[in-house]
Amino acid sequence: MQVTIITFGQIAELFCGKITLENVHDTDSLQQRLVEQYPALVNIKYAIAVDKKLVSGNVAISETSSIALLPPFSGG
Amino acid sequence: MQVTIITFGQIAELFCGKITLENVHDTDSLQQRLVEQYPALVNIKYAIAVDKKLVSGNVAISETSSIALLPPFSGG
Amino acid sequence: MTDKKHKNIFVQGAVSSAFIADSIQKHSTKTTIGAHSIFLGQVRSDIINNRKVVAIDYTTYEELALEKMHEIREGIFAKYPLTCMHIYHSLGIVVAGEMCLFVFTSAVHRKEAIDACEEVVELIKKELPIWGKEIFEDDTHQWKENKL
Amino acid sequence: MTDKKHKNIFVQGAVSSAFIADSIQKHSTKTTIGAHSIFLGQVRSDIINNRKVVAIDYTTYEELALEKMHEIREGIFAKYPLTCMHIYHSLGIVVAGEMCLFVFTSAVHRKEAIDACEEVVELIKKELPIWGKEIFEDDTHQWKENKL
Repeated sequence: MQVTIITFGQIAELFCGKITLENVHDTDSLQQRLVEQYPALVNIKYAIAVDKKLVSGNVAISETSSIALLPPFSGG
Repeated sequence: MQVTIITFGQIAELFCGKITLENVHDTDSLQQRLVEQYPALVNIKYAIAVDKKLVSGNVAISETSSIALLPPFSGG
Repeated sequence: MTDKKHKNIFVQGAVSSAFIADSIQKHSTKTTIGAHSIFLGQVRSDIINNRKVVAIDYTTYEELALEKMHEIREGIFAKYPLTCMHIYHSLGIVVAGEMCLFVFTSAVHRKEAIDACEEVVELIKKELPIWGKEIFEDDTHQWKENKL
Repeated sequence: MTDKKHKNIFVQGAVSSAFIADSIQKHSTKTTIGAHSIFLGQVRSDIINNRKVVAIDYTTYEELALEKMHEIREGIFAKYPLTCMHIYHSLGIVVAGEMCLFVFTSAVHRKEAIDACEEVVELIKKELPIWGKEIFEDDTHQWKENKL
């Protein structure tokens, strides 16, 4: 299964926008693929949002999931 | 010794401005005279300022002292 | 004691929103500031024994108030690393809905600005010799007393 | 989840002092209000490794931010008896000295307004997906990270 990931802040800058990954079924496998394909991410803290909700723990991902990588916030 | 006392807020309203008292040498005798001559003051809380400083305890008063009666504050 | 000239905090009548905007705007040149905290006191039209407050008439013992305010200011600047602090309090009539107190603290970081502002507001209410006469719509009045 | 339309908090560019004045002025008809607390975030021209910040460029994940802000708002209104609360955050370029955040709480008494304002500021910094890119005078940049 292929998923598309939207990115923000320094992660968006690093990858020039969207990332596409194969063989992703949950957030654990997502993180595994990211480490393999985007080693630069190792040095960046980020949170994962699925369907506009921040996730903690492992969460299932479907083809229609909206997935986002969020580097540390700096609003205000 | 005669002293003149300036008043504020509801105390000023009650006495139409300044009060003059005889035989006052310190803040204790001041309060004694006030109770005798202005019984309406019994129902009002107030602080005493001598020479633009709030006093606590008994403080000497001279003819040149500037004395003020201050009802509870309500600024802000 | 009053040899030194203290900064005046009193303004005649209400503190206007234009005045507040102007005070804020003036800080745009101070680019070390990261946070401003502002407190505004607004006159409420409370209903007290079926009478509605339409305005508060403020008076003060100005010499004592400015001396006290000077002490408060020194204490706050000693305690918090503020870039600046501005305080304005109304005298005379302020109608319900208008502003009677404007406290404005600025600092590099938010914590100092926020804490200093709150502390100054408490000290102003507690320690400044200012009296508010609440005027009702039927022209009667009562003297306000701060809850501390 | 985003069926319900959430109040927008984002404004393009800086929050102006005129805008703040206008917001304050609008409350003069709400005569049950006795206290307003305002927090303003201002862009600092920090010096970082000998480079001076001239502006911050803000971006957000808007759908998530507005959903989160909605939750924060509900939580604050459940916790504090506020009359009203207004929040504005900049997107895009805000130059040093300009305002990027405006939090405005109003209540009958000061304690609620002050406490709610402080809490909202903390939650905004911690929980809203907003990113600030600090732009230096030599056109290089770095990504800001909030200290919590």
